[in-house]
Formats: sequence, C-alpha cells, structure tokens
Amino acid sequence: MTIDTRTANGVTILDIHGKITIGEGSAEIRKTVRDLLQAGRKNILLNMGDVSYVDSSGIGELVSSYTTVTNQGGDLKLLNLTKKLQELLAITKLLTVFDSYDDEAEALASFA
Amino acid sequence: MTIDTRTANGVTILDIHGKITIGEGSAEIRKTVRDLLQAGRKNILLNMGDVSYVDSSGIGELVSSYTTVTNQGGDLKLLNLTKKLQELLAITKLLTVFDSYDDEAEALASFA
Amino acid sequence: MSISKEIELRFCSDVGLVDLLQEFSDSVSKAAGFDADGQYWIGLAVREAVTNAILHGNKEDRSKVVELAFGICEDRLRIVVRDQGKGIDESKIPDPLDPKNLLKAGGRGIFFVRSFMDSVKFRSRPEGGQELIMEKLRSQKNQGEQE
Amino acid sequence: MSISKEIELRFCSDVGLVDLLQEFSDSVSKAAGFDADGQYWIGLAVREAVTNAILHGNKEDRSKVVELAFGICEDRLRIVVRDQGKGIDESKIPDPLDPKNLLKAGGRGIFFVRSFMDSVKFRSRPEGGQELIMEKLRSQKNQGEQE
Ligand SMILES: Nc1ncnc2c1ncn2[C@@H]1O[C@H](COP(=O)(O)OP(=O)(O)O)[C@@H](O)[C@H]1O
Ligand SMILES: Nc1ncnc2c1ncn2[C@@H]1O[C@H](COP(=O)(O)OP(=O)(O)O)[C@@H](O)[C@H]1O
Repeated sequence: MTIDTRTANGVTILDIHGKITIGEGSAEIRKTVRDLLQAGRKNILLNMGDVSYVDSSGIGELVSSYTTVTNQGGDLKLLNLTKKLQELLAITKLLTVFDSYDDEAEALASFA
Repeated sequence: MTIDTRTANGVTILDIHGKITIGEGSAEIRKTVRDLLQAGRKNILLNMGDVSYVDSSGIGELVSSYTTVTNQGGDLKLLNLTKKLQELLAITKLLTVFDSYDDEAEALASFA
Repeated sequence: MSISKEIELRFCSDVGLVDLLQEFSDSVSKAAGFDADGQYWIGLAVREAVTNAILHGNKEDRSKVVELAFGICEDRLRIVVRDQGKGIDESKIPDPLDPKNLLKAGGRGIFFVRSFMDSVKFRSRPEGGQELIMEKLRSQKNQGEQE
Repeated sequence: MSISKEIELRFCSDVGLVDLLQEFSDSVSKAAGFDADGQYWIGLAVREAVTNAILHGNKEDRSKVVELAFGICEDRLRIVVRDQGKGIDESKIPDPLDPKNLLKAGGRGIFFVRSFMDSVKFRSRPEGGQELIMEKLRSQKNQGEQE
C-alpha cells in the first residue's frame, strides 16, 4: 500500500493505492492520519478509488482512523468506494457511519 | 483449448487457442490432424500465436502430429511461435525439426 | 457428499502468507466453477479464517502449523482451517453489528466468514487444536454462466 | 539454508489439479522475488514434476496422495514433490536430445525440470514412495528489479 497526500480547499486528500489488509502495513493509514491531526489538519478525505483489496483488518483500520479524527473534532470522509468495499461497509453497517462520495468536488464542498 | 480450421492456398491452417498441456485435451490436435490426413489434406500449418501455455506433454503432441503428417508424405509447419515456445523447442533441439514462420503469407508460400 | 478433488495445505504461522493462500483459494474456487464474485467472497473468507488461525489460534508461533484443506464436492466447496490453538468459545464472540461494537477496530473477521459462506462450524479437535469448517454451495446462484 | 517460509500441499492423484498447482507455484515464486520469467520456468518445472508424480508415481490411483512442498529459504526456493510410487531409476531415463529420441512423443518432463531448476535430486523415501527435490537460487539473475 502507498499513500499520496495532496491538499485542496483546506482538505487533505489521501490517495490510497493497493491493499488495505493484514500484513500490508495496514497501520499506515492510521499513522498518516495521526500525523495530520498533529499538524492541525482535521479535514481528511480518503480516496479509495485505487484500493484493490480490503479485509476485516482494513475495515478496522478505516474505523479507527475515523474515530481518531472525530474524537479530535475533525472530519474523515471517503471518496470513490469500490463496489466490493461498499458491500463490506453495508454488511458491517458502517455505510451509515462514513460520509462517502463518488465525486471529489462534491466531497470537498461537504467539508465547508 | 479450441481449434479453428480454415483453408488458404490449399493449406489447412489450424488456429489453436489456449493451452496445449496435459489434461487440457492435448490429444485434440493429433486427432484433428489425423482427420485432415484422412480427408487427403496433407499441408497443415499450426498457428500458435494464441497458444497461452505448452508443457512437455504439449510438445509431445506437436511432435507426434509432425511425425504422423510426415509419415503420410505431408507437411506440418508452425506459425507465430511465442517466445516461450520457441525457447522450449530450442532446448529440446526441435527448432531444427519444425519449419516455423512469423509471417502467414511466407508460411503459405513455403508449401508450394 | 462425495469429495471429487481434495487439496490440503500446511504452512507455518506467518501472516505474510495470507495473500498467497487467498490467491490459491481463488484458483480452487474458480476450478470449482464459482464466478469472479464467488471467488472473491470465498477468498476473503479464507483470508479471515487463516488470519485468525495464525494470530489467535497459533499466536504467530512460527513453529506451529496451520492447515487449510479444500474439498471440491459434487454440490459444494468445503474448506477446513485447522490451528494448534486452544479454540474459540463461540458464545463469547461479540456481535460486530451491536451499536456498542460498531466503532471497534476489530471483531469483523468471523462475521465476514459467516456472511460469505453458506455454513460455518467450529470444532475442537480430539488431537488438540481447533478446526473451522466452512462450506459454499456450488449452486447456480454462485456460478458463472459457463463453467 | 534456514527456511523462512514453508508451505506444503497434499492432494489426490488427479491430473486435473496441475493447473491449480502451477498457479500456486507462480504465487510462491513471485513472493520469493522471482520475476515473471523465473515464475514461468519454475511453474513449468513444478507442473512436470507433479504430473510425473501423479501419472508415473501414483499411476493415477486417486487414493494415493502427492505432496508438494515449497520452502522459501534465504538464498533459494526449494521445492519437493513426493509420491507413493516405486520411484525412478535415474540411469534409465532416456536422453530426449539423443537423435533416436528426438521424435518421440514423451520423455521431456524430467529434462524440463533439470533445464529450469538449478539442482534436481531424486530420493526414495525410507517410509516408501519417492521424492524429487529441486532448487532454484534466488540470485540476482533470477529476480526482478524490485522485489
Ligand atoms: N482460530 C481461533 N482460535 C482462537 N480464538 C479465535 C480464533 N479465531 C477467532 N478467535 C477469537 O474470536 C475473536 C473474534 O475474531 P474475529 O471476528 O476474526 O475478529 P478479530 O480477529 O478482529 O478479533 C478474536 O478476537 C479471538 O478472540
Ligand atoms: N515420479 C516418478 N515415479 C516413477 N517413475 C517416474 C517418475 N517420474 C518419471 N518417471 C519415469 O521417468 C520417465 C521419464 O519421465 P519424463 O521425462 O517426465 O517423460 P514422460 O513423463 O513424458 O515419460 C517416465 O516415463 C517414467 O518412466
């Protein structure tokens, strides 16, 4: 897994590439998010469009990143869910927890 | 594996698709070739361009098709060897046994 | 339920192997006639069950072995995951859909296994260790157009 | 030669399984850092060795088992194929490059195994059956640019 970081309209967008799974450095997202919070960047959008695989450990990773950000008064949202990830979030009842978008501009606007 | 049969300039061209391996009905080429000989069609060109995998059993299949045709006074030649197949024929010293071509027109002309 | 093809894998308790094993599951379920979606969900169930066997069962003790057995039966694919651990108390597995667990980081592995497979059973083995037995029916529903 | 990862497969003597096993070999050799070409040749060696174990070793007796073990060692990939057959007399394996054998349909399997692997040994097992042990060095030459 690799993460590219960029900023737009005061929102930090993490473009995540590859697998979010056990073994695949799944703690990396959490770490990146923690670093951002420490730098005072509390609006975070995870772009999942290029995520090829997520297992239960990866879902856990998303959830704990979410709670960390929310607890610090920030917002963590998801962009470009793949169909499979959407199904996983649906069966785990997390689709209602996460704010998610298919359109980047719309996602950015939602932070305003 | 599937075989499409067509004719050009009195030569029967077999377009072979898929794997020529043990288990993958590797006897099918031999059978097709035998049927052609019985129908008096002795100029046979095997188009290997779409062959995805060949194992030792597949090489054996090519060799026995070759000997069957040659023994009946016919010609069996190969077209569009993949790089891997070429290497396999090279190490088994069969590259000098088989007449092989990269160009269909040239291959057809060689039967004349 | 006669078994027509059987393959069993044994490997050390190394979580770095789960990708491999999931890929193998994909090959097996493909050979059993499951379509791409079926392969995906079965592979994810395998991944979760094997991860649990390595982490919770064998506690990543590399000298302990995990076994993963596939049986392609006439009507179903049967997958068994064995570890050398103390086993699981099913009554103690928290429900990840319970609102109080919804935002927990863990606890969704077995839920995934149960969601994607048609039947799931745990069994402690007389010779020690535990066994997770899961099955997926090779029904029309789970199969691609052409097998 | 310490083994860092070990995976062993056991399966029934069904030649319909060789595709699966070759795909698994590809996953393992990829994980061991071999590039696409390396994976291809190792996979073909595995296919030939397993086919021989099923056909010649176990004579397609489906009650007999073939074992295929992969060990990813620091400097090499070690692959062992075991069958329950009578074993092979190496001195009796005809040379497929001998002009009198060149046009024979069979007899190239072991030659392929020997061509693609760095070392190949046969051993009859004290407990019965035979074992083919083959190794491929994880040298620079066999590896892709990035592992
Ligand atoms: N193979 C196993 N052996 C022993 N305990 C297990 C095993 N698999 C799961 N468990 C127990 O069940 C719990 C729930 O497992 P799971 O749903 O996969 O979630 P997670 O692995 O994220 O905790 C684990 O935390 C563990 O206590
Ligand atoms: N696992 C085995 N057990 C017993 N005999 C074997 C085994 N593998 C190979 N042989 C013998 O060695 C011969 C050569 O094998 P091989 O080079 O693979 O060619 P082929 O399988 O086409 O005959 C076989 O015909 C068989 O007699």
